[in-house]
Parts: sequence; C-alpha cells; structure tokens
Amino acid sequence: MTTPDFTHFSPLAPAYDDRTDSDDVPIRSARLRRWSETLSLLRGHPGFLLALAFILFVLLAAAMPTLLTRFDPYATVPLEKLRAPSLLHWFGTDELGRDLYTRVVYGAGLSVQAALLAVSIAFIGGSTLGLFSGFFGGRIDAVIMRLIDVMLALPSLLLALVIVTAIGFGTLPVAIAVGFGLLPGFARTMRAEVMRVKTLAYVEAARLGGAGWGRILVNHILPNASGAVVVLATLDFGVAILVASGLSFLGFGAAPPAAEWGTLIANGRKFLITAPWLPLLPGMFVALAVFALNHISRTLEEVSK
Amino acid sequence: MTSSSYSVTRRRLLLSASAVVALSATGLSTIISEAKAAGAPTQGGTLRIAFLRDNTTLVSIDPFQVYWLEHRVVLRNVAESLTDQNPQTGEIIPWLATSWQISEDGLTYTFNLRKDVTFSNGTPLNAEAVRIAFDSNKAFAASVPATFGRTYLAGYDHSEVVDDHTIRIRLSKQNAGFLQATSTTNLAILAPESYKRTPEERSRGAIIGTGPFVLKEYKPEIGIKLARREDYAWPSKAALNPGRAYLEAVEIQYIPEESVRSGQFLQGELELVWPRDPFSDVDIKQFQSINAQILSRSLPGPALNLYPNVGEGRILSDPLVRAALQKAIDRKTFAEGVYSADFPVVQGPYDTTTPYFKSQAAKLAYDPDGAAQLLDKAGWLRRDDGWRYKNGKRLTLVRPLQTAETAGDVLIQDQLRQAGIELKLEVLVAGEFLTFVSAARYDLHSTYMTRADPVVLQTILDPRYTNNSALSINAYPPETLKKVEAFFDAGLQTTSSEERAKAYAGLQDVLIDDNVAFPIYERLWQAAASPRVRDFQWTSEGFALFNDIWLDGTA
Amino acid sequence: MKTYIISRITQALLVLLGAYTITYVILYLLPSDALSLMLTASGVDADTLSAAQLAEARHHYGLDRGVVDQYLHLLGNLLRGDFGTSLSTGSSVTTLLADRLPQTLMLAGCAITLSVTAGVGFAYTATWLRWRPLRLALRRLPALGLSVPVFWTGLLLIQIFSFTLGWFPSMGNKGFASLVLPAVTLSIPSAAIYAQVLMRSFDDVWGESYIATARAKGLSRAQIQWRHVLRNAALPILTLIGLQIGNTVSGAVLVETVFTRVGVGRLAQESVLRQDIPVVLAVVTISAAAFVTINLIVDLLYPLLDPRIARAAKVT
Amino acid sequence: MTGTSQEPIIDLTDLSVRYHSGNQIVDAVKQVSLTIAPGEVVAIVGESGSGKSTLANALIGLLSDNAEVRTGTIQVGGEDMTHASEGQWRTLRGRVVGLVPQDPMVSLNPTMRVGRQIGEAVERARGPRGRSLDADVLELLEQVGIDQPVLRARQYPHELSGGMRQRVLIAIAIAGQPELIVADEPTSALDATVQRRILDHLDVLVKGRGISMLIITHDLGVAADRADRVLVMQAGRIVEQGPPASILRAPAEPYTRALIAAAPAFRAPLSQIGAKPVTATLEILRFEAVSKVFALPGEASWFGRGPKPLFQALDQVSFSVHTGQTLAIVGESGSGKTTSLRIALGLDKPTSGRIIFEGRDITGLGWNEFRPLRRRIQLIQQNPFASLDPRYTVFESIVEPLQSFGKYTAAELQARARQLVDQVRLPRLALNRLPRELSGGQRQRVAIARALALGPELLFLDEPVSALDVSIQAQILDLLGDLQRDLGMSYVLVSHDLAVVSAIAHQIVVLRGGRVVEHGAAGQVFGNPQAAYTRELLEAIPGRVA
Repeated sequence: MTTPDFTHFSPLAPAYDDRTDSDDVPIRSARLRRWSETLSLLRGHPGFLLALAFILFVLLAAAMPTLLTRFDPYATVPLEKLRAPSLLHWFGTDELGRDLYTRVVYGAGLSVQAALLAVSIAFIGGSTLGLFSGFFGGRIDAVIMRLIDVMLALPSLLLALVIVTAIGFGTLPVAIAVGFGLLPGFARTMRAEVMRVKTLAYVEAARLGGAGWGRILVNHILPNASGAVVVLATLDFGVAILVASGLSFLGFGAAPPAAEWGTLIANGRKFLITAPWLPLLPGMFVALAVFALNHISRTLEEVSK
Repeated sequence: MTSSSYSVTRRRLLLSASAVVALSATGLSTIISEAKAAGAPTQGGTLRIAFLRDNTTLVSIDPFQVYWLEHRVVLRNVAESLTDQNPQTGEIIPWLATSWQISEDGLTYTFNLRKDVTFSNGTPLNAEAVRIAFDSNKAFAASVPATFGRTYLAGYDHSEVVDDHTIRIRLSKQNAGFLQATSTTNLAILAPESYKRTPEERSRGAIIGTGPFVLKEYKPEIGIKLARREDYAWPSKAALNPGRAYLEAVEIQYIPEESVRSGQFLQGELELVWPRDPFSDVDIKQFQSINAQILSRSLPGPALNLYPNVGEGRILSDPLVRAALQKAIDRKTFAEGVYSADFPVVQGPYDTTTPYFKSQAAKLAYDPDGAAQLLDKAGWLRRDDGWRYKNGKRLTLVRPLQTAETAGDVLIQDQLRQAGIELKLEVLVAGEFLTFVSAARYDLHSTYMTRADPVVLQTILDPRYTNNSALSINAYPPETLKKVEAFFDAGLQTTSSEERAKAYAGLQDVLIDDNVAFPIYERLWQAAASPRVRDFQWTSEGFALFNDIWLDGTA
Repeated sequence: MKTYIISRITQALLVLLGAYTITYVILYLLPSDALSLMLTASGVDADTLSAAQLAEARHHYGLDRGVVDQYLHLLGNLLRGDFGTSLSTGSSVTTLLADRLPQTLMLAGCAITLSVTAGVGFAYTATWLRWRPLRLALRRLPALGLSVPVFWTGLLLIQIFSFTLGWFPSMGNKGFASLVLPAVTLSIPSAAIYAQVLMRSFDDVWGESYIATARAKGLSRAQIQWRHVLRNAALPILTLIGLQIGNTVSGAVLVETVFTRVGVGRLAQESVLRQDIPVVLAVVTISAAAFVTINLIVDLLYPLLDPRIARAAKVT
Repeated sequence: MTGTSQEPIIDLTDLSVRYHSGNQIVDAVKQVSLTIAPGEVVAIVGESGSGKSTLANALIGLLSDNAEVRTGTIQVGGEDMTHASEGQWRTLRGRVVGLVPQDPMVSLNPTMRVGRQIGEAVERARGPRGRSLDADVLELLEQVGIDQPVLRARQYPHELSGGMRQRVLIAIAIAGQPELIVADEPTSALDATVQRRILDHLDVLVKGRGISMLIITHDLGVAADRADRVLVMQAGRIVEQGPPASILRAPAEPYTRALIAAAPAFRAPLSQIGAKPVTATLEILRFEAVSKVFALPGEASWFGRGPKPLFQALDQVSFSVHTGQTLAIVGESGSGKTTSLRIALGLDKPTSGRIIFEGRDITGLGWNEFRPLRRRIQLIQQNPFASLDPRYTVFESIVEPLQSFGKYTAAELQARARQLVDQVRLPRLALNRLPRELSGGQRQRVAIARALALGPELLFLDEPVSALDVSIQAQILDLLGDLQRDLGMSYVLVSHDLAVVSAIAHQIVVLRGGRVVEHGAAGQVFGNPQAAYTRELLEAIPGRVA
C-alpha cells in the first residue's frame, strides 16, 4: 500500500528520480562507470595536471630521448667543458664538455627503467606475500610477518650494496636490490587492506551466497584491497628513483659512458664550488620528478576516498 | 663560488718538454725561488696536509711493504735510507752512509755509516742494525712473495758486519738498480726493536726510524700524526735544513670528497692539498684565488700506459690494429681537456723524470686518418652505426676499472669511438677486478709504479719478475718478448751508465714500435700549498722533505 | 602482559637471526671466490701460490668448512661477541667498530631526535594554523622533503652553510659543530615522513566526537590541540620511529660519505667494495639488532601511552 | 550574565543555515523560530537530514567551518550570538549552555582518565579549584548516579559500560552549572532499559536545578515522554509544535501523522498485536538445548596452564520456527541473540545441543556439506551501507548468488534480476546504479532481492531496520510482510526493538544472558508477559505511557 519513497533526501547520496519502468533497460558494467567518474574528478586538480605533465615528460625522455635533444650524450668536446647554463646548453656542460641536459634526458631511460623494474618486483612480490598473510592469517600470517620484519631489519641501502656486489653492477641488479628494499611496504599495505576487506559485511554476504573463497578473493577482496596498493606503487616509484640514484651515487650504477641521474650527481660533486650547476641541476630534476609522483599518488588517494 | 678571473700573471710551471740526455734527469720539480728571499725560516707550527684517501686494499705503513705514494711521503720523513738521490740529476748521494764502494762484478756493496745517528728509541744506528734490517726484509719477502719491497731486494744474499760502522752487502746475482734501491723508502732502516714485532703490527704503525719526525699515530682511513724529533741532525745532502725540523708536527687527513677538500683548503683549514690525480684548470684557477702555489713533479717510472692483451684470439693480437690504436689516441687534447692547458703531453712509456728516458714523441702523434687506413687494411670496416665490424663481430676492446671510472677514461673511450673502436669500460668491485685481470679477460689494462730507476718497469712488464702476472705474459707477441727480455737483462746486469742508457733506449723503442704500450698521459703529481708554506722540496721519487718546510707567519 | 613481553622478545631474536642468516647467505655465496679475495686483501697474489699453499690458506681462513658449519662457527663466535677479524686491516672487527660506532650513534641519535621534533612540530603547526593558503603550502612541504635525495641535500648544505657562510665545518668528526649539518641532512627524509603521517592523524583526531565534547566544555583551540589532540594524534609516531631505523642506517652510509665522517655507514660501504665480508656482516647485524631492540622498546612503550592496550577491558 | 528569570534562555528568530561543500549548496535550516523559557524542557523530533542537529549546534556555536548563518538571530542567555566570535562563544559554552553529545562510545577522550575530563570542565567553568577539584568531581559522579566514584574517576573510558560513559558526559555537561542543556540523541545508541534509566535520571537532575533542556531525537516516543513541548522538523522547517498530548492525539500536519503512523510503538494498541492466526504448520527449524562457550582473550594465568576465563554466550537455548511464520528473538546487547543467529547459519559451531532443519540434523556440518543448504537459507544483514560491494552495480550484486551456484546465460540473469527488482518494488533503472547512489532504504531492498535470488525458504533478519529512519522502517517491514505472504517464506527476526518485533512476529523468544526467559505466541507475550524481565522490556518502550 505504500509507494516506494523517492522523495527521501540524504545529503550524501544524490537523489535521483526514476519513475519510468521499461523492459529493455541496457545493463552496463560498473567498470566504465567508475573510470569516467574518477577522471572527471581528477580534472578539477590543477596541481595534479602539472605533476602528470612533468612525469609524462620524464617517461617520454625515458622512451625516446632523441625527441627532446639533438646533442649526443657521449660526444666529448673538452674545449667546451664546464660552460655555465646557457641558451645553447640549458643545463650547461660537464667536465668533458658534454651537454648536461642531454645526459639528464638520456639518464631518464636508465633511472626510470630501474625504478619501474624495482617497483614491479616489490609490487608483485609484496602484494602476493601480503595477500597470503592477510587472507589466511594464523600461522602463515605469523611466518610471513616475521619474514617481512627481517627484511625491514636489514638496512635497505646496505643490503642493496651487498646484492649489487653479489650479482654485479648495472641497471638490473640495482632494480632487484631496490625492489627488495621496497617489498615490505607493499606486503604490509596489502595485508592490512585484505584483512580490512575480509571482515566487511559484503564479503560475509557473498560467502553466505555460496561463493567459494577463490571467487570471493578475485571478485571482492582483490579489487577493493588493491586501491591502496596502487597508490603506494606511484609513491614508491619516486622512492625507487631516489634509492637507485643513491646507489649510483656510491658508484654502483650503469657502466660508463651511460649515466643514471645518481651518477650525474656523483660525477658533478667534484665541481660543487667551481661549477655548482653540475651536481645541483640533476639533483633538482630528480627532486621534481619524485615530488610530482608524490603529488600524483596523494591526489589519487584523496579522490578514491 | 669563486669568481676571480684567471690571474693574468700566470705562474709559470717549470715543465720543460725538452728532450733529455739519458742520465741527467733534468729537474722538473718547481723550485720556489721566492722562498729563499723571504729571510730566515720561522720555527713551530703544524703542517696540515689532506690526501685523497688511504690504501684500502693493503692497509699498511711498514716501509718495506708499502707501495702507496701517500704513505711513502710520510715514511720518507720517519725512516731513513742508506743513500739518497739528487732530485735534479738522479745521482745517488750520501745519507746514513757517508760513502760506499761497489765491487767490479757488482755483487758486493760496502757502506761506511755515519757515527752520530740514533733511532728515536735511543738505540744507535750501526752496521748490526743495518744487517738486521736487510735480513728481516729478506725473510719477509720469502714468506710473502708478492710484497712490493721484494724487487728492490732482488739478488740480496746476506750482509757482513765489518766493524761498528761499516757493512758489506753480498748479492747472489747482479742488480744494477740495487744502489738506487738503497735510496728508496722501501729499504729504509728501522730499529732492531721494530723487526721483533710482527708484520701486521709494523703495518699498523709499530715502526721506529731515525727520521726528523716520529710516527705518533696511524688510524687507517682517518689520518696520521707526526711529531718533531728534537735531537735530529743528520739529514741527506738534498736537504736545506741541517738540523732539527722547523715544524713542530705534521697532521695528515684523508678527504675523498673533493669539493670538501678544496673547501677546507680555501678556508685556510689546510696548508697543503695533495690529491692523487693532477688538477684541472678549474681547480688551479680556484686555488690561485688565494694565491696558492701549484707544486708539480713528474713521477719517475712508467707513464700512465695501457698495455694490450695480445693472447691468441684477442683483437689486439693483430699488429695493424695495435698500430691504429696508437694513432687513434689524441694525447694533446687529453692533457688540455682533462687537466690544464700547460699540462705536459706524454712522450713515451716512461715519464720524463725517469733516468735514461728517451722521447718517442714523434711516433705518438695523433693521426686519425692513418688509424682509419690501418683498420680498413686490417679488415675492420666502419658501418653506418659508427662502429667497425669484421665478419659480423664489432671491434670491441674491454678495459676493467676498479670501483669507478675517471673523466680521462671516458675521454679515451670517446676518442676511440670516433675511430670506430668500442672501448667497453667494465667497472668492477675489488674482488671481481682481480679475478677478471688474472683470467686475462681484458683487452687493455693499466697499472703503474713509482721509482726513480727504469728497472721499475720490470716489476710490471717482465714475466720473470712479476711472478708471471697475466699482464706481463699477455703483453707481447713471442718475437717482441725476446727483444724486451734481452733489453731488461742488459739494463740489469751492468752498473755502467752508458750500457744501461743503451739498453733502456732500445727497450723504449721496442715498446712503442711494436705497440705493446700505449702512453696516455704523463703521471704528474700536483699539490696546492698555501702561501705560508716555504721551502717545499720534491725528492727524486716525488715525496717531500718535511724538515725543510717552514710556515711563514706573515703571508 | 608478561606472556606478551616474552613472546615479543622471542620474536625479536628470531627476526635478528633471520636478518643475520639472509646477509650471510648473500655475502658468502658471492660469485667471486672468497679465498682469492682474502689473499689479495692481505697483499698476496692468489694465482702465484702453489696448490698446497692455497689449501693451507683456505684452512687458515676457515673456508674449507662446509657452508653450514662455517655459518654455525661464525654464529658461535658472534654470540661470544667476537665478530671475527677484518680481512683488509687484519685488526679485529670489534675494535674497528668500537672506534667508529660512537660517531654513527651520535649522528643517528641527533638525526632521530631532530626528525621527531621537527615532524611533530611541523604537523602541530600545520594543522593548527587558520590561514588557509599557508596551511595548504605547509601541507605540500613534507612531500618535498621526501623527494630530495639525501646526498644532494648534503652537498647543498655544505655549499651554503660551510663554504659560503662558513658557519659549520663541512667534514670531520671533531666536536658538536661538525655534527650539525650531517644530522640535519639525515633527519630531513624521516622528518618529512613523520610530518606527513602525523598531519593526517591530527586531522583525523580533530574530526573525532570527543573533540566536540572538549569544545563544548569551552576549551580554546590551543588548549584542545595541546591537551587532547597531541596525545592521541602523536601515537603513530612510535611505530614509525621503529620502521625508520633501517632508513637512518642507509642514510648514514650516504651522509658519512658526503661529509667525510668516519662512521660505521662509510665503513660498511667500503667493506662491501673491498668485499671485507666479516665487517659487512657485523655492520648489518648491528643495525638489525638496533632495529629489533628499538621496535621491542616501542612495543613495550605503546601500552604506557595508549591505555586502551594496557588495561584489557573487563566485561562489566 | 544569566538572564532574569522570565526572559527566554534561547530566542531564535527566522534562522536559516546553509552548508557549502564543494560546488553543492545545502540549506539545512530554513526560517526557524524557537524560544526556550528557563526550566522548560523542549524536544525536537525529525528524521536524519531534517536539520535538527544543525539547529542544536547553532545554539552552542559548534557549526562546522563550511556552515553559514544566512538569516535570523540567535539569542542565548540574553546575548545576541548570531555573528559572535569564537572567543565570545567560549565564554558561553559550559557556563550557560551544556552539551550532552550523541554517541557515548566515542565522545570521551580514550587516553585520558574520566575524572580528569570532568575536572577539566569544572575548572573551565568555575576557575582553578586546586585540591578541592577531586571533591567536586566525586560529587558530580555521585549526582549522575555512578557507583564507586573514587574507582571510576581513575578509570579510562574503554573500561566503562555505555550507560556509565553517558552518565560521565552528563556530569561534564552540568559541571559548569549551565542554564540550558542541549541533549543531542542522548541515548539512541543504548539498550532500551539503560536508555530509560538515564533519561529518568536526567529529568530529575534538570528539574531539581531548574535548568532548561533541549532534547534532539528521531524517536517520537522519547520526545512525548520527556518534553513539555514537542517540535516536529522536516527538511529544515518546523512543521508543528505543541504539548506532546495534543501532538499525539490530534496531529495537525500530514507529516506528523505519517511519523506517528510509522512509529511501531503507536501504530496499534499492543494488546491487539499478534492477532495473526497462529495456524499449526510444519516446523522448519528447531534449536534443541543449544549452548555456546567462548574463551576470553584475557590474561591466562602466569604459566598459561590455569583455566582461561570463559564466557557463557548461550545456555540450553531451545526454540522452533514454523513454515510461513516469523519467530522473533529479542534481547539486549550481550543476550546471545547474534550468537544463535551465527550458529543457525553455520558460521559458528555450538558447544552442545542440536540444530534440526526440516527434520535433518545440521549441527556442526562442514562448509561444503552446508553449502547446498545455502540455496534455502539466506541472511539480511543489519547495515545496508556495508552489505553491498561498492564496486558492484545493483545488477551484479543481485545475481551473484545465482552465479555462485550455477551456469546462467546473461539473458537469464537479466530476466531474473528484473523479476527480483520488481518483487522488492525497486525501479528497473536502479540495476545500473552503484550502491553509493542509493538511499539506505533502497540498499536494504537490494540486499533483500539478493537474498531472494536463490528462492530460499528460511530468511534470517539481523536487526534489518535498526539503521534506517522510522518512515523507511515501516516500508521495509511491510515489504517483508508481503513477501512472507506471497512466497510463504519463514523468517527468524533478531532485534532489540520490541516495537519492530510487534509489527511482524508470530512467535517470540526473549533471551537474557544467553538463557530463554520467555517463549510463546506474540499476542500472549505482549498481552500478559510471564517473566519480570519481559515486563521491564515492554515498559521501557518509549511512548507507551500516552
């Protein structure tokens, strides 16, 4: 006898008024609805767009450096050495006369590659461990958590040094070493998220609806738990760049003449007094890249709330 | 950021590149003329020196074992040797031994010792002490065959104490370099008490010498402290100050961080900055902003050479490629680009201050077109990617580097790139570096030693004297090896200068003609001294006489 | 409470053992042959020795034992406080560490205290300020602190405060002044992390109902921030400090290299280059032990600060 | 500062408040006028979103930053506070106006002792008290009826029960001897019996000191029982006000009439409840002497050998559910009603006793053996806001049980979904909506549709409407009644709210401390309750007195 009440007003959920009943209602999947919404929200953040543009620039530099500079990163011109930044050489030249801006652009490829590899190692390894310990709990959880504590106990940079010395210099070993350091972060985040989602009512409802744990894991727990992990991934991408540059600063980077950002800073530090732009500009570039990534991940986090 | 422009009254660096007659090694050290005119030296003060870093592979300060240049500078003023070497002429002059006689067959050396010399623990320096020193060194060299001092002692059999101040040294086989060896820090004489201690203890500083300074403290990788010896009165002839040192103490620090080291010096925290690599013109300009003095000394011994691996199957086994490689290196641009405009261009396998040096400048001219023709003739044809290939294989030469590459390494890499040769710089950790080199997996490798006698090259390039090190075995095609060994023996088995001059001249010609040594740059050791430092004097092997140095309070 | 402490201690020891084992495995199974390494480190050229000499040297360094009982042998020594002898300097690792550990402990200690005070102070002011633009700017600043490479900040600070202004020495271990710049450099990343986490936790606490109760009592914003918000919001910092130990040691390696301070960090880095295995193993074990102890202390401290844990709720 | 006796404590004229959140503008309060005389008790009744909390906050100056007072004036204790500064408001709070906040479980600082939180209010209102502060605090604790005040003062909030925490909050409110107390939903988070005792105590305190009080509530019964004057608010406006008796007997406004009709307590005189014919039908589910004991996480004895402290959740509970009928399990928090629900659903295993479903013993069945029964037993959870996966559309949530049990083509699923949506009276367009775009009532309808997907015979309802507004509650209860009639389903309703139970229950079981204190037909239990506890429960229903 009572008609459904749609005039009901709740400040949170926008009221809608669908009176029409029709058989042929097209049923669209939820996924595209969610993507279109989040993108529209992101457009509202100017800072986010600026950060995104800078990161796209870095990724372009990593993928196709030739587009961004016409200098050859390896051609030495000793007579042109240690020139201050000018219109010709935006970042000036290094101790062998090579264009520093070009070396930073070409360095992007190595640094981004190392960071990307490191984050994917940490993401895959960490998330699986976190999933197992969060999902099964009990003894498995205890064992995995102690393993994570062990990895946290080991100083990441020192361990990275040891790993790189064990498997040799170059971008891949650096990536493995850095990935090993980031893994605990992903494991702890995924574990916390899985444990949170596992106890929610809609998981119990699905369970009582006859769904097996496998189906619940794939359809409910993982999608809802992975939000936080994706945000962490963007954040840790920046951290990976920093740690990788730390390693190459200590001389564990790629073989010369190629140079990661950390190597550029390391080589430049000899000229801190005489040619300060040599160590300081690459450092600023790295800081901006990591700051942009940091900003992107924070905005993603705020939007997904 | 020092902004002073390049000072117009540029201080002339005494780096004459003139060809030098074999024996008279013209002094290339800079003599600070003004120092003498500034009146009598003032007493006291501490000389603070900053070196690059400590030797981390062999942590030792035991004179016999040490090859590390920075340590030998210190030891030169703590432990003294029988003889000294005139830095300008290379001639052996008296020190602890006032005079000596060498037998005709060159197997017996008799030294007459000074009578007034005592060790810092008070015991007298007499023939018995010298015998104990030589015999202990001989025993140690037998137990640790690879130790650096062993080649200096080559041929030593035993010593006889003739009387309290005369000692006769017997050699089992001829060693022309032995007299020069007695002037080096490696054969310095320690007190008998030091030889009772274990080698490790001596390495960590348990050394008692007769020098003007006493070793107060040695903290590996941190620094060294020396204190003046009050009753010192028996310097070598090369020294200006006959008696007690003017300085009260010398403090040595290791500062690997270059900007920090230069910063400390510019702020007056240090009197002497003495890194291992020469200064670039940027550094020199910066130092001259506080009118610092730039002190340079070309170090006797081999120049910074690359030695090839001509083992079978290696690319450099082909003489044409080696010849092309020699022409593809632009040594003038290297000297100007990496260091400074008036940096000497290397002229041969030896540095110019090495006795019996013979210039090969003519054969080392930069000739990229010549190199290109030779490579084409050898079948290495250039492709559009800039590299040269021969039946599908790229012309790649591997050069191992320990821990880190320098700007010079990368410059050579790029010069070879322009000739189409890929120089792969393999940066390795200490452990891997040694296994890599001993397995001869390199194409080009470099090492050097400092000693003011050409025989030093034997410890690098003569398989019979390097315990068959991979470098010496693989450096020559068979026919060149025979010629090289002949010249080395000729140079070793005679004590007459003319014979040695002819032998080593022939040696230097063969090394360059057969392209088994590729000189890169002259090994110049440079230091920057604050204006207050007076009477800084280089010894023949590039060390410093601390007891001459004094600090002018006024400057 | 007691069983809780016991179980935490056993877990801590387990973690320490795990850390030691992983480092041992990586270090001792390095591809390059340990013996040739050790020989060259003590000035002997491995390939010049005869087979007999090699065997004798292998025994001397205890390399002829199987990997496992070598591990147990070393562990046995470790428990007796003997870290073995350093390969390159020949002196015992314990003395080597003894004269370098104080430098690093002082540096790490100052850096941690600095970062905690800066982190909490920053979050406190950033959440308390009313003026919106400044509030927004302060919110983004920690992210910048996190993005700047440690060694780069070090170089920058040397350039400004040491060479241009000449306030502080740019290197060395002498006295307190030489500690200022390195400690500041090392503290920046941790302070940034603390600031970021605490700002979020301060905001959360301001949103709690008991803050409305406090305002209803008529307390001023300052009183509420001090008496109610600070205590509850600052709780997460304890666990954070525990986690930051690893980063502090890593940071020390870089900072000591840039500031030429002779500490454990630099020693570890050079020992890795020299493959001086016992020293690296000792340094990693000590930093793992520091991590484990500090986390244990944090776990025991937590109930004192958060009564909800200490006094298990009785069912009334 | 306190006004003369006859001047009104609160004098609002034509007050409008607007919220700015992002680009959305929300007018929460529209032209409201209100006066409260000294000593008078006024109650404001309204559903969530009616603006009643905004009004309360406006009176004490606790409006959030993004709120804007657009029109009207606020006079508190004779002072015009419309655009008062934070400083001016501070002098008022505690001394003139006291606040009793809503949820006692989170309204006390968890890391500060209770005594100190009260002491803070005392010192704030009456200046530094020095040593006599403790005495003031103990006195206040006694006044609000807390036992062992010395012990309680040193305890932390988490060590006190919900009721005691509410009393502490009252002590804080009256610490400054205010002239007006604003009580925002004072007891809605507590059990009925506890609620009644606290409100009685509050009345005594307020009347004794001549303080005026403003009660904010969504429960018409509470308003009617406690207030001299009742105001009904809807969508930001006061639609009606007057003495409770006239409001209840002769409501002028249609919205007030709808509110009264929807509130189960007033709908039908209790004695006629349960007039549903109790035809003897088959028995679908039976509990036989089911007991359940939990080991407490508390401190085992030192060496871990001694017996761990145990908690008896259920003690020999027996009841039966008849097909097509509703059995209600009633009890307060900690009575064991939820435990019995979990045991029936196979989520927990009983320590002893048997559960029979359609004649078959299903006690202790493993997950897989129980799975086929999932098609025939389903659950409707309490909180509609958490029972639906935020990433699933309504369609995907509803058809999930079907997908778990069998293979269906997309067309079959869509057809079934449309059928189910119609059954729960939701528009078909809702199928594409995400949960966050629906109201509480609509989400509960989706949950019901999901439960019906497999065509179950037995439906467990865990406090199905307690999270919803009164008017929506009525619609959901009606829907459940219709579904039971049409599909012949049997229900087991678990609830603490007797008013809700009376709407749809045939049989009632009353639980207390894990034991069945009463079991019988609804009419008989409501008509003449045998157990004293049942009587106490019935009397605690707010609004019965009228």
